[in-house]
Formats: sequence, C-alpha cells, structure tokens
Amino acid sequence: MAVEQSDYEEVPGVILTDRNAISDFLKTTKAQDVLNWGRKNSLWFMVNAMGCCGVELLSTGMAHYDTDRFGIIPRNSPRHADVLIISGYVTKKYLPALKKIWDQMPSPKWVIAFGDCAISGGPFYESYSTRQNVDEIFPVDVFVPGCPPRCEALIQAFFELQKKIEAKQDRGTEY
Amino acid sequence: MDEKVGPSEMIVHLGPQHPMMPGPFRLNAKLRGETVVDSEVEMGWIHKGIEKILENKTYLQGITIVDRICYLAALTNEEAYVGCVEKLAGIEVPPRAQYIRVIMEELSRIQSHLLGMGEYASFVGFVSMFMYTIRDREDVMTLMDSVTGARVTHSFLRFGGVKDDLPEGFKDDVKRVFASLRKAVDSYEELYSSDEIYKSRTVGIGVLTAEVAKDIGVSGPPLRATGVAFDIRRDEPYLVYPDLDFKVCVQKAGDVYARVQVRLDEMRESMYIIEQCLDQIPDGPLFPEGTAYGRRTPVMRVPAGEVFHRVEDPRGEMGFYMISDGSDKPYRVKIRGPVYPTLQGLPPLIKGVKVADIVAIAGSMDTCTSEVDR
Amino acid sequence: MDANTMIDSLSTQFPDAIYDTKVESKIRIIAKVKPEIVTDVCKYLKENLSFGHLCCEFGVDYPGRNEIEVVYIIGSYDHSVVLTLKAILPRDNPEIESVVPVFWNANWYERETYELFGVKYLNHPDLKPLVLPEDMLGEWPLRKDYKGFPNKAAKNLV
Amino acid sequence: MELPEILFNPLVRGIIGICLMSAIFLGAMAAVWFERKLSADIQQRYGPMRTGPHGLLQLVADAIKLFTKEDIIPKNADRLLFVAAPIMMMGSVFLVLVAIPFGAIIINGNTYPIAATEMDISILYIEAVSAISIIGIFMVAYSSNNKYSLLGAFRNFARMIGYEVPLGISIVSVAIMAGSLNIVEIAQAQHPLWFVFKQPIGFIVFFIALMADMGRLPFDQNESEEELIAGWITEYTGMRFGLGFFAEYIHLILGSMLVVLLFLGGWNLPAVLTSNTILGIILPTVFFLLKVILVMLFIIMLRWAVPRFRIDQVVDISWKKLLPLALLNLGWVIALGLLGV
Repeated sequence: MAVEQSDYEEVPGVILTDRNAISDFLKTTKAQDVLNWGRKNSLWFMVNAMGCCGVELLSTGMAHYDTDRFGIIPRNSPRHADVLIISGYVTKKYLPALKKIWDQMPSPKWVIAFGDCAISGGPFYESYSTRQNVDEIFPVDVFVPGCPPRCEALIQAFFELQKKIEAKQDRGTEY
Repeated sequence: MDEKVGPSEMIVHLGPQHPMMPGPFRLNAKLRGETVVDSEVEMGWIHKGIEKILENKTYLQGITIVDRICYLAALTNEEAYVGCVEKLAGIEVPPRAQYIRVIMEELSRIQSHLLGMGEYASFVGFVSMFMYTIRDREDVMTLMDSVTGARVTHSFLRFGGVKDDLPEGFKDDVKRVFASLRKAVDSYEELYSSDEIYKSRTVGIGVLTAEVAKDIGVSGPPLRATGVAFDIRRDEPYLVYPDLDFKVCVQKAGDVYARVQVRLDEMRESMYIIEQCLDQIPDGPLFPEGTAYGRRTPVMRVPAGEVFHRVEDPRGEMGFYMISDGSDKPYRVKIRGPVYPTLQGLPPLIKGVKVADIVAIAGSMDTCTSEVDR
Repeated sequence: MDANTMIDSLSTQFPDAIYDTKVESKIRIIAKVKPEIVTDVCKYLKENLSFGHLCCEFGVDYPGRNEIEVVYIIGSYDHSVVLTLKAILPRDNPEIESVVPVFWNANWYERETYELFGVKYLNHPDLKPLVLPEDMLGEWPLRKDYKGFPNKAAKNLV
Repeated sequence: MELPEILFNPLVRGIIGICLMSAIFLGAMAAVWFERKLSADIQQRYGPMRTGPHGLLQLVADAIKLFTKEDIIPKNADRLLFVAAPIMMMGSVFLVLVAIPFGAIIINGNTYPIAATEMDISILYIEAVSAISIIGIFMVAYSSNNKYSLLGAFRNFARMIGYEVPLGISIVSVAIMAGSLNIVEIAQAQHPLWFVFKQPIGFIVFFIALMADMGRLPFDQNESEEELIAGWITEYTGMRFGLGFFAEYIHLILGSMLVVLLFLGGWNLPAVLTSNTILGIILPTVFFLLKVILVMLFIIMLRWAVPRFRIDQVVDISWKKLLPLALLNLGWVIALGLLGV
C-alpha cells in the first residue's frame, strides 16, 4: 500500500507524495521493459509556452506537425503531464512558479530544455532579470538548441527521449 | 485589488501558467459565484530586460534582440527599431527594399492574426478551428521561411535595406498560397457568422466603447473594432504605404465578435497589399548605393539625437524611442508595445462577467505577454 | 491645427513652466516642462489640444549631469502630431507628480519607471513593483551605474 | 435445460454480467480510440499512428503509463473522499450497466435480452443511479481542495439539476407510449415504428439533455480546459485520473445505448430476418450495436464541431427551452394515447 514519506522535501502549499507500490515491485522484474514501452509511447507534455519557443511548441501540437501521431498530446494540468518543456527565458520571478509546476507533476517525469534560453540564457544570458543555468535546477534529459528551434527539432527531441527511456538511461525514473 | 474576501467570494489566481495565454501572465480574480467582482493583472513573469540589453549592444546586434520582443511580430519590431536608426542616421532605403519590407511585414501580420484568431476560437471551446488556422498559418510561415530563412525570429531587416532579395518563384508561391488562404478566410468568416453558439458567446460580450478605449490607450484591432479608424500605416505613413491602396478595417460594435471580424478583414487587406506590392515592385539595389551600408555594417556610429518612430504592429501601435549619444551603441531605447495598455485595461473590462468570459475577452485582445514584459 | 500653433498655444498657456520648445518636423514637437506642474500641462494638452493618447512614459538616466529625465510621449487619435514632453529631476531624489488622473494608462508606465529607475510618483494610486520580483526593488537596474549588468552567472557560454 | 431457463439462472446471470463488464471496458477503449481518430480526422491530421497499426495500441500504452504513475494525494486534500471518489463514479456507471440490455436473442419469436438483470422498473432505476455520479464528481472537487475543481463541480451541479428534469419528462413520455417501465418492453414496443418518428420533439429534448448529462461539448463546462485547466479532475493523477476519464467514456457508451433503446428501435428487426435460429441469435445484437456505434460516433463528432456554451446559457436553455418542449411532448404523447393511435 501507499506509504507516507515524511522525509520528503516540503513544497510550499502543495503536495505530499506517495509511492506506488505496484511500480516499485515491477521495477525489480523484467516487466520494466513493458512499462517503458507504455511510457515512451504516451508522453503527455505540459502546455507551458514561455517565450518565442512557445509558439513553436503550440504549432508542434497542432494540425501540421501533429505529435498525436506518436501518442504525444498536450495537457493543461501538470498533474496529467509527463514531460515538462522549458520553452523560453526563465526569469527570477517565474522560476518559483516553474518549480511548483515541476513538483506538481507525478513521477516518472522528464524535462526537455527547448531553445537556447533554457539551455544557457540565449540572447538574454547577461540580463539582470533572467535566471541562468536552469539545467542545474531541473534534471534535463534532452537539450534542443536553436533560437527558436523548429518544430521538427521538438519532435526529434521526443524521439531522443523515447530512445533514452527504452535504454533506461533517462533521468526521470530511478531504476 | 482588495485582498479581503466577503461571504461567498473567493480569489482565483489564473496563471502564471494557464492555457488562456500564450505566455506566463497572472490574473487574480475575485469571484462571487461565477461572477468576477474584482481583478488584478500581475506582469513580469518573463521580463527579460531588453531595454538594458539594447544599451549594451551595437546597433546591428540590436536587431536580433528586438526580434524577440514579440515573437509573433518580429518583423514589425525590427521595422520600428531599424526605422529609428535610419531616421537618426538619415539613411534612405531604396524602393525595392521598401517593398520587400512591406511584403514581409504584411505576411507577418497575416500569420499573427491567424494564430490569434485560432487561439481565440479554442478559448470558446472550438478546438478544431485552432487546428485549421494553424494549418493555414504553416503555409504562410513557409513563405516567410523561404525569404528570411527563419520561422519565428527573422533578423531580416538591415539598416538601409533588407538582408536578402525575394527568391525566384516567390510570386507564384504567394499566388498559390493566397488562393487557398482566401478561401480559408472566407470559410472562417462563414463558420463564425453561422454558428449560433459562437455568436451567443461573443456578440455583446466585453464591449469596449470608443471613449474608454481611447482613455485606456488601446490601439490596433481592439481599437478599430470600436469604430475609431486609427492606423499608423494611414495616419503616419512609413515605407511605401502611401503608394498602396488599402482601407482601414473598422467595426462599430466594439465587442469580442467585432474584434475577431476586424482581424479577418485585415487579413484580406494584407493579402491585397502584398499582391499590389508584388505587381509594383521595381528592380534595383537592396541597399542605398554609394554608401557603406550592406548586409553587414559591423561598427556603425549613429549621430547624436533623439527620435520616436512608430509602426503598425499586428496588435497595434509599436513605437521605439531611441536616444543616441554618437557612439556605436544606443544610449537609451524605450519600447512602447501595443499590448501593454490593452492588458492594463483588462481588469475594468472583465468586471461583472462570468468566468468563461474572462478567457473570451482576454483572448480576443490577442495579447502577447512577451512583448508586455520585454 | 499644425505643430507650430500647438507649441505656441502651449507656451503661452504655461509661460514659466514650458521651455526649450522645438519643432522637429510636421509631426514631432519637443518641449521641456517643470516637474511641479506636469499634471496641469497634461490636462491642458488633453482637453484643449486633443493630445489624448499617452504613447508611453519612461525615464532616462544621465549620471554625468546628475539628472533623471522623465519623458512623456503624447500622441493623439485625431491628429498625427506627437509631443515629447520632458521633465528633469535630480538624480538623488527623483520625485514627480503622477499623471494617472489625466492619463489612465500611465499607471503601469509609472510603476515600471519607479522600479527600474527609482522615480517616486506622488499621488500614484498603487505604486508597487510591476515586472520585477519584490526583493529586487531598490536596485534600479536601468540606471547607468547598475552593478548587476552584465550578469556573469551563466556557465554554458563559449 | 431449455435456453430461457439457463438465462434465468443466477450464476449464468453473474457470468453474463462479468462478461458485459469487460465488454464495456473494451468498448470504452474503442470509444477513446474512435474519439482520437475521429477528432484527428475532423481536424485534418492523423491521430495516433505509431503505436500499433493505426494507433490501436495507443490506449494500452496510455493505460500502462497511467497505472504506473506516481499517486499524488494533495496535502490539504480529504484523503478518504479523494480515494473514494473515482470508485464512486465507476460504481455508479456499473450500477447503470446492470440494467441495460446489450442486445437480444430472438428464438421462435421470443426475445431474450442479454442483460445482467431484468427488472420491471429498469428505466426508473437507470435514471436514479446515473444521478449518483454527480456525487462522485462533487466528492472529487471537494476533496481535492482546488478552486478550479470546485468551480467545475458547481457547474456540474447547476447543469445536472437543470437537465435531469427535461430528461426525466422525456423518458416518462416514452414510458407512457410504451405502457411500461421495463426498458426491454420499451424497446419491444417500437416494433415496427420507432419512437423517434412518433415523438420527434421528445427525441430532440432527450438527446440534448443526455448530451448535457454526459458532459459532452457543447456542455462540457465542468472541465472546460481553457478556463479551468481540467475542471473537476485537475488534481487527479495516474490511475485515479484514468478511472475518471474511463467512467466518462463508459457513460458515453451507455448513453448511446439508451438513445437506441428508447428511441431508435433497439434490436427490433422485421420478423423475416429473425425466423432462422442462427440469424435470430446473431442479427438483433449486431444490428443493435451497430446503431449504438453510429450514435456514439455522431456524439463524438459533434464535440469537435461546436464551441462551448457558457454556464448561465446552459441553464437558460434547460429551463426556458427544453422544459417547455418536454412538456409539450408529454401532452402530445398523452393526446396520441387518448386518440388510441
């Protein structure tokens, strides 16, 4: 059954996490491959348009590029999402909100750093307002360079993430 | 907003991550039941400090930065910035470059309106419409891509000209895309005007009267929807707009439906403008001849002075105030975005409406948070 | 009414407060104003000369002259003349009357100028930071002598 | 033992019930797949393609993922209600399920419905237990301590109260016309003329009210994604979210079945086609399910073709338009009955 973990770091106002006992059991067996097949084919991403890359993010989910083909659909609630896409400039003011979104997502969860701003600060690396080195805060699995990257690049990023999940080398789950 | 909550009232924080905006933005709304009693907008979630960055970049480097003020209107932002420098330095842009600029800026207007309109449709629950407009937008994006080599942030304009000439066969591509786009725009209009549910959600909702709109400082489609024919392209012409035939699209009602209708009309006007440009465009150089200006002007000193230059953004009046002290970097650049006052006027506009209408009204303003925050 | 008559009308109405007027072109005029009566000037502009559209309001820092300029750019929906109105404040204690009673949309511009330059607006309805987090208040990042720029924290730079 | 006697054996009934339960799960998965493919088709894209042929295994992948997601219970949530709510919703769906026949076997002119139970007041029972799901929704919203959920649940309540009345009245008209409260007999009574032709207004009222009951667009105010993130289900993760999601689709299937049973003639076929034993066993059920699928596809398609109403408009429609229409229809049915048509 679900066990309460009192040593979990407390996030202001939000969550207390339980572990799913079934998944703990499955991790030790070969069934993990089946699970990973399911997980990699059903990556729901969080709609979190933050900047220039945000429009490309929107376009990717829509008719022309249609990530639904791969089972990748946008979700509005962080509770239903598996992938957080950091799609733009993380400012000092926005970082707490982004962290909260990340904490609200149930694990296993993954991060894609989409665009130069999320990777290194992009053209705004020297600004007084933006926060640099976001990859130190979030366990980023895939980096997508470009300013902004094209939609194809985002789809490619999802493929890379799928490959990582299949090879059990992603940072979102503990094996 | 008063933080005190009365009986049967609650404060809902919409945002900063919320599907109602393409960008972080927060609306603290005090609700009584489903009705908004009071509200307040919080900004700055993606404030990038562009004005400070521009002070520390050379003029040419600045072009890439101003691109990213508003990602849906990159070319008009560039036009405002480049126009400032050209006014200060007294650069004459050759006619061919001017025409290319107009073509690109109008294309950018079309794609921005398509996104704004489609997104708006999804706010009233019409998700399929969003898909259709994005599909058509991709065609326009491909056109822009074929000229500038980028989809969103172009860095296409240069002081005194443009980076590249139109590619071969561009006119045919435009003809082909516009033929289908015209049909699409007509079908959108028909869909909108024939759908009773859509009409009941939009007609008479979020009415902005001309007086209030002027007081708030609104510009662009939301203002034109109230009956004020205020368009920088007509009132303070730049580039070759005086030579072109176009009308300022105006609606009377000032409600949500009228705003969307103005955007639809403007897309048609933009297509008309582009076709005129393609017919009239003269041959010639892309940069003023006999000067040092070209695709690369690495170090460029601009004479000291101050200038305010404004252009018509897809969302309204985009102005740059530039102060130069004679060095290779601007002394101070102020960016006046069109959405800034519009978003400021949101709280009085949504007072007394239902929760579902917050989204409808905010969406119809076609706001771009990135530009408000800069 | 053209630019010249407008500027004449303004300087005859406020002979002491308006100085350094200049007509740049048919659609651009510049004037400087004493900070004490900027609200009255704006009211006159709005009511008599139909300058009803405050394009923007911002600060400019001149550490050499020890001055902060507050610039109002006022346009109109009826004619295409744009007036640049400047008020010069001392740099160590910049204080100016708020124009929110005249131009409703000055609210956010003034809040932004306050947090980026430290210009205090008197009688402003709600003077608090707009775009920056609360704890950055007092740094005045857009002043020329701001220390935190450029930010050297980024590690992934080449 | 003769066939009819076997059917009345409680053990056999139980087995049928379990079979129907699994069938409805498969049906719900098919409905989700239909929804995704059909919506994609309307929106000019492909929909799921890569997971299995034409994305047929997409739902399996989603289910595996949802099953093994972390199970988050918000700190300020009411734990008991939070855990119990999805079960409650599922339970209400299954309670409806036991009374609905999934088809029928016609042997020698006698009809034996395929259902877990057979009761004389099944239509009243269905109407009663389907209203329990609203309690489940409110439990979800109250326990998850989220304002979006709460707003969604309030909207759900307002809508439910508005639409149960016209729904009930149109069902009553059907019952009057058939002269029975037993859903099997109602279906039988539509031979040869379906009720949709006898009382078209009643059909329209019933259909709209049912759409609102199921929370399909244009009546999905309770989870309108653009305003309320995901409405009442915002805080739920993993399998709990999956259960709520599934319950909705089972609701959709059951709703389509009700439409077919009450108005579109159920499994009735011309007597010629059911005279043969084998045909009599197969054809009525196939015919019935075919109609159900068509109705379901229509409802799904409608969702992607219209915008959403505002909640006050929804309530307006119910009280000002549907209720008078439903009463008019009731009068019409009574008049027909008095005239002996």
